[in-house]
Amino acid sequence: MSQKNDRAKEQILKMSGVNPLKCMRCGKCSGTCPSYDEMEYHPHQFVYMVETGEIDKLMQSPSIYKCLSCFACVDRCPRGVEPAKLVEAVRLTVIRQKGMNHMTADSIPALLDDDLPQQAIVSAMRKYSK
Amino acid sequence: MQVNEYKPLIVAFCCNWCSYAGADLAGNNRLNYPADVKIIRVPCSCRVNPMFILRAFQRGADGVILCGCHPGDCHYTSGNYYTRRRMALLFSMLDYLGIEKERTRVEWVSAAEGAKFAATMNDFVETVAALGENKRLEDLRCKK
Amino acid sequence: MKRIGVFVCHCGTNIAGTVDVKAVAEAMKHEPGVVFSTDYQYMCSQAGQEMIKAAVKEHRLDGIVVCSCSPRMHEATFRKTAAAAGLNSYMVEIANIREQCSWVHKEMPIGTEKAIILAKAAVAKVSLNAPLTPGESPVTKRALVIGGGIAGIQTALDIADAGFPVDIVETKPTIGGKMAQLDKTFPTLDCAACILTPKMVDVAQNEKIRIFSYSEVTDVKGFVGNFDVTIKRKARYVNETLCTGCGACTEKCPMKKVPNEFNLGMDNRHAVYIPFAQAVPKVATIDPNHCLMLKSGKCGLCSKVCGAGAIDYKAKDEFLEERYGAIVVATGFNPISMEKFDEFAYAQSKDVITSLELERLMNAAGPTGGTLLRPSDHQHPHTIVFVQCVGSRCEACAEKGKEYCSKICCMYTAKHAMLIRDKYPDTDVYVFYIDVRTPGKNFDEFYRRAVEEYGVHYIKGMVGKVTPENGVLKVQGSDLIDNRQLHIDADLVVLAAAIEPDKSARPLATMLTASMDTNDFFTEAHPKLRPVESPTAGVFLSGTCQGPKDIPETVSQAGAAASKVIGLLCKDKLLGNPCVAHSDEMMCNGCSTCEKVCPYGAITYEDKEFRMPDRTTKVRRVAKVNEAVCQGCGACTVACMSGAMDLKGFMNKQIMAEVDAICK
Amino acid sequence: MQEVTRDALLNKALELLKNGTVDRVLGYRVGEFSYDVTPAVFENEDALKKDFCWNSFCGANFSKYLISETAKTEKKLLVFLKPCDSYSFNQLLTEHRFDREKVYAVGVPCGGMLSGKDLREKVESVSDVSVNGDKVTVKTLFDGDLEFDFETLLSDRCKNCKSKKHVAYDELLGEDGEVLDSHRFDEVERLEQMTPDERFAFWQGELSRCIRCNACRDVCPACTCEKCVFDNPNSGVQNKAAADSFEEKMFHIIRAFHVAGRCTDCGECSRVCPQHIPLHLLNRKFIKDINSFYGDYQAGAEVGSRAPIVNYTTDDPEPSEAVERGHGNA
Amino acid sequence: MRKISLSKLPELFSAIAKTSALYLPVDTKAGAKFEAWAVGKTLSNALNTVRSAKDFFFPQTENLMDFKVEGKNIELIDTRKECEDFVLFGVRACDVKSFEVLDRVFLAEPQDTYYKNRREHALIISTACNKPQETCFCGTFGIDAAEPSGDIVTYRTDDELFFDAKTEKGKKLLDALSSITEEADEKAVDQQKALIRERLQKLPLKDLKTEGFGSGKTAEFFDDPQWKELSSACLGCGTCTFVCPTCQCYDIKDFDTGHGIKRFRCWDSCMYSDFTKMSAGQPRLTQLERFRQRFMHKLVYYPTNNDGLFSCVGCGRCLAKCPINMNIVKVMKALGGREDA
Repeated sequence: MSQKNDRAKEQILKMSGVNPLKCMRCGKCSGTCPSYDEMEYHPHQFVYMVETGEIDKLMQSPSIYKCLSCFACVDRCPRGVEPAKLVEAVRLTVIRQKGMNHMTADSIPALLDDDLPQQAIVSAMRKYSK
Repeated sequence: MQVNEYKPLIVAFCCNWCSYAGADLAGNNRLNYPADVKIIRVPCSCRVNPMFILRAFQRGADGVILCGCHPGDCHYTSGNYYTRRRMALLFSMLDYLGIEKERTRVEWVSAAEGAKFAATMNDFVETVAALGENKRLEDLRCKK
Repeated sequence: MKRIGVFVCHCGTNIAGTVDVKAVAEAMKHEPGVVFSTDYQYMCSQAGQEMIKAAVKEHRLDGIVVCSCSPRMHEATFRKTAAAAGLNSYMVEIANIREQCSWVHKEMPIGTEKAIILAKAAVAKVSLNAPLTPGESPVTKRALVIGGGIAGIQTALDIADAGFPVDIVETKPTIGGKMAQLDKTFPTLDCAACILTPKMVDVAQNEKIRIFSYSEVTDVKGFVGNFDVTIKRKARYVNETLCTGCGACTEKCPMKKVPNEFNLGMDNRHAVYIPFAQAVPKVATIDPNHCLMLKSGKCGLCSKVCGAGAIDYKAKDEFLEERYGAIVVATGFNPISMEKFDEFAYAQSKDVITSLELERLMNAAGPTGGTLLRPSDHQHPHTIVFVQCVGSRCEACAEKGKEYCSKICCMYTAKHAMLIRDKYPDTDVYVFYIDVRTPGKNFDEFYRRAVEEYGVHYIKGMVGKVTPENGVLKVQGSDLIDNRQLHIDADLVVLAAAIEPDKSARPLATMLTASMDTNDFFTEAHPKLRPVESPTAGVFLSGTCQGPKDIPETVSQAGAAASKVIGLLCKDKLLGNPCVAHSDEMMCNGCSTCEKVCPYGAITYEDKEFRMPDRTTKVRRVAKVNEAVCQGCGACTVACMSGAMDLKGFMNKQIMAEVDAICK
Repeated sequence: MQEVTRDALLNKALELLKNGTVDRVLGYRVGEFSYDVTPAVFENEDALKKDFCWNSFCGANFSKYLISETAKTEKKLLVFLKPCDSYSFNQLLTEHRFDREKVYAVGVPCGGMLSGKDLREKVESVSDVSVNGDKVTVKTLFDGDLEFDFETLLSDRCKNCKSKKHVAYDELLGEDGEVLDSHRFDEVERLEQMTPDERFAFWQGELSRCIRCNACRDVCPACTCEKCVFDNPNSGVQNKAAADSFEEKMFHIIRAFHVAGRCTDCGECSRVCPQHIPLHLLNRKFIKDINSFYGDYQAGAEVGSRAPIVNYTTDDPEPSEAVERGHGNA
Repeated sequence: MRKISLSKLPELFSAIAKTSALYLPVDTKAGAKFEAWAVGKTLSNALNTVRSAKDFFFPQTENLMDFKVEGKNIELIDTRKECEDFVLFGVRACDVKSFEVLDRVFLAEPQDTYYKNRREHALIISTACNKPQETCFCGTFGIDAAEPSGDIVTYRTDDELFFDAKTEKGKKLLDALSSITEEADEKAVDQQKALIRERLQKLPLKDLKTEGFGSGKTAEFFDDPQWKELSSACLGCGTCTFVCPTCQCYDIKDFDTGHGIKRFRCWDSCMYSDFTKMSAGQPRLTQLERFRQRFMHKLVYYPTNNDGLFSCVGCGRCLAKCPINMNIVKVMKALGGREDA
């Protein structure tokens, strides 16, 4: 039995504006995902698990930080489901709920790579912290 | 039967192909609904002119209901779509004039939905009965 | 004032059990206009009908009200009775006191009261009834079939078989359509040409059938029984009657590099060409876009070699006008363009092909002579990936794909996979599917054979990306059941492209005033009751112009459409429904509002000269209803502001009289 | 204040007459007082010079006259169109009600019109009115001269002007304006916010004043029926006078319904009503509903457009839903 | 002659209303209108009501009789009732004159008993016009706004209302009101009359004359070419006829109530295309003919049949209300009757 979290589900649906019921389970999102192998839960699973209310599992999964937000899944989904927006919403929920940043400003210099464009650093900050 | 029990008068316009047949099916299945409902057969719900509806109220009807094929199932392909627009606008106008919106209704009843027909009529009669007599669109001259 | 007779039926106890029929008959005697009223056990019985006839004679009745069961049951019966008694059959109204009264109410007083009211409404209506006569129109006993694919061919053959002349209009130089391009057909795996080409020959040889190939319909006027159709015969620069189809011209033509559309551009043809060996009519056509003589006036080789003297560079488009009683639309389908699906690299790699292209690659008459070779390097592919539902069931990208299921792809992909594995057992075949849909006789068995006997790898999932890299197609897709992402190096990727109606359908629908859905498929008059008829009378639908279909379905619909056409052409005259709209010219504004809501295109306008009351004349635009086309829905009557438009049999006055009677 | 002067219009008319572009001119004729101008057809130069008038009281919508005037003769008619007239002009063309070939339309910018009727209710014994810029000077017989801001005297319909842009003309005098954000539905919304009882009381009060003079219908450029159902003894709804309050409602509901999707919101109905019934609020309700149910639609904005009431989509709102939306509840 | 302070008007009205129904002009959002007096209602200052006072004798719709229909039986029911006495307060000179015009139609043999019934039970209290409007031209028809007719004539000064009873009926009412009115002399009234006459001289239409029109002049005007131009803008609505105090045409119709027939009459308008429509159609086929009919009736036909009396009283309502501003003044000026004619 999966742990259902209907309130969190509702919030995620609201935040993302995604209707997972539109999904016809073709798997094209996962077929197209460049981070597939990095992820514990794959884009199509995000859609399915949000629909069934298994939000907690998703929130605890590192998968939410593995998504590159490349939006390939959004672009290619034949039903307009937009899985990346769900990933984003779960990620935001985690950040909001726990007040827990995936990374802090202090930890950044250590992670820096000279080749990393400035833009990417800023967008990562935006994505991974409050 | 109580002597003074208020009985609303309901005029139901039914399209020949779906709703009139649905009413017939309700009869075939002996599904009861109040005798207050009197059905007028029209070829299609789009035959119903707003003037007929006002006329019914003028002559003493307490509620008017239009029944047609489900959208997409019209025998004439598009008639009920026109009905839907016309009645949406007409009913909104009647409501704007302060006439109780519960007195008018459009319901899609297919030829297979005898039960829906009976249930719709039971519900509509009950709703209109709760409102009482039509005062706002009555013509005093037509009162007995 | 009318002389109305009222006949109240007991229907055994069906009515009499809950309605005091004697009281109803008695009450009706006092209604204005009623001169006779009675009741009887079974009005619909022979005796009951005799009773009505006798009463009509004895009381000189000119209107009849039967209080009985639903008019949907016995209205026709009593109309015949009235006609037999010398009355117009439309002088009958039915008060439905069974289904809508005695059967739904329990108490006698209530049932009786309502029955009286319903009877009064019927009397009120019949008082205003006017005799109606169905309009008659002659039927031209000739049919037009638009489209010469398998649907059109089958329809034409079936109609001709019944003895009626048929014309086929086909835009291509030959009939045959998509089926002629197919290699084998599912689920029997018989060769398409083997079953199609004999039919094409039948068509060519049938005296009742004329083929207007390389032609199109440019105008349609008229209505059921009498359509006046203009057909444009495009100049083919070869005299059809003289050409023997010997092919000498094509051999000598110096323009050899014209992409061959029959093989989907995978090889070339000449500027003068015969699409394929079994083409019907088997005559050459000069492609004006590539012919040197037509473009620059220099060449003329084909003319020199033609022994029959059939080449005519001066030919012009010709227009024919023909009259038909019925029109069958069989305009068919095309696969949608794959250009916009970047993820599958269709535009980047020659080795990403559509299923229809695969058909040609596997066909003995195709560009590779039937050996499966990659288009890029003509090598045998060893790993082949099929992608299902490309552009089908695609709601999000309306500009690329289609929301509907294209229906045929699951089966032809199974066929392809099976044929490849059969012929080239060393090939790995993967099929990415979302669902496998196989409803049809022997269909699922067929699909299972592909998996079980031929070892085709069916993967539940979708391909996300195809990347051409060093002569290999890197296919990345998901396997939802194994929950992993697959990476396959394929030699050939085959896309099951969605199908869409032919582009010629939309303008044709406008000409025919036949309705279409948002996907440009023709709408049937009723999905269950009239599935092969368009709502426009006299226009019938055959094949995929109405929706995705496989060959068995197409052929059966073609036969059904033909039988409907035959049923129509058998008649010498069409009797219309007399309950049609009628416009009072004196009140008509000519505003074109009614025309907009008419689903049948039954309303036209004409400028008419009127003598005004002040003795001047005035030309006014007024609506005219074509009674043969009008189906009597009444949409126009409400759209008409002035009330000029009314519906016979359901006139404004009649319905209002019913309302009044009920609300008394 | 009108941006274009009488002389500009007169000269244009004279020029077009002279060069043969037109044979007749539909314009306003001077009246007894400054405010009682009358639409008139001028057949020649002298008549024009003598009686042609253009001032801030020239509000009547000319479009409807084109039906009868173009039917009379083959001669070409010059018509001056204010922006609001041009919408009616197009709507009539959409309905094939007159021959465009017989009309030469000159667009005239409009700075809003005054209404003689309204003015006379504000001021007693008016002897003369003159407009200077944004001021209006009203001379009276017994109370001396009074001065008003033009805005305050602006007729009701011009206060909610929907467009200063012409949608039809052969030639334009002066500058064209823009489609405006008119707030024209504010009053409708106010009524929608009322309770049904209040709404009923409001309309009962308004409509009970109706004397069935038919001025609203006869002036309406959408009411162009060869024979109106209310004049037709065979229609079953004919009546000459409202003998019961029902008939007032019947007439006005059906009239509004018949012009729904065709009414350009020119405001003539309310302008001419001798009983001050705000009839435009009925028409605007339909316009507002059509906009909100089926997407924005402006009758007359273009020739040949298909009104939403003779159109449909497969996912239109159901009537019950629509009534709720009509309240602004959705 | 009696008078009362304006501040005591409510008392006066309440005293009158005690004995009979009282109607007087009150202000509404749609202009002045005759309404039944009730506590709290105040007299309008407007010169004239939007609708004329003819409604009281010739209402817009009126039930004449009923037929009760049961099956094939028809029973005739006389719906007439004796009218109650009522007082019509504040009627202007023009409207009072209009009653004379109507009387000549409805009280001529055979008398219209419906009209007569109401007329006999009415008491008219008229009011002189302190502040006539630019649209007034009652003088053209010999009406003196300073000296109206009526059972009682009233004059209003800044703070008082003066009463002058002209008939027995009026005297009786005035006597009954003696406890709240006081005796007055003629002086203030004479001053008021002089003021009114002075103001009448300032009216722009004061010189409009009826010369040329009147009894027997049909031939002079019937085929005048100007009718075409005058009528060309006419919309054919009935506004002028419905606000007119002297228009007296009506139609009689039957209304089917579902259980019987109500026979009623209602105002009709010669401007309507279905006016006096018969089986062969409407005798006046064009708007020109209908337009001409209205003005010829006012200025020629009626005087011909009524000793030269014109059936226009110059109230100016049609000038105010016509949607396209065409009216009897413009017609008279165009056809003759100018100052210089």
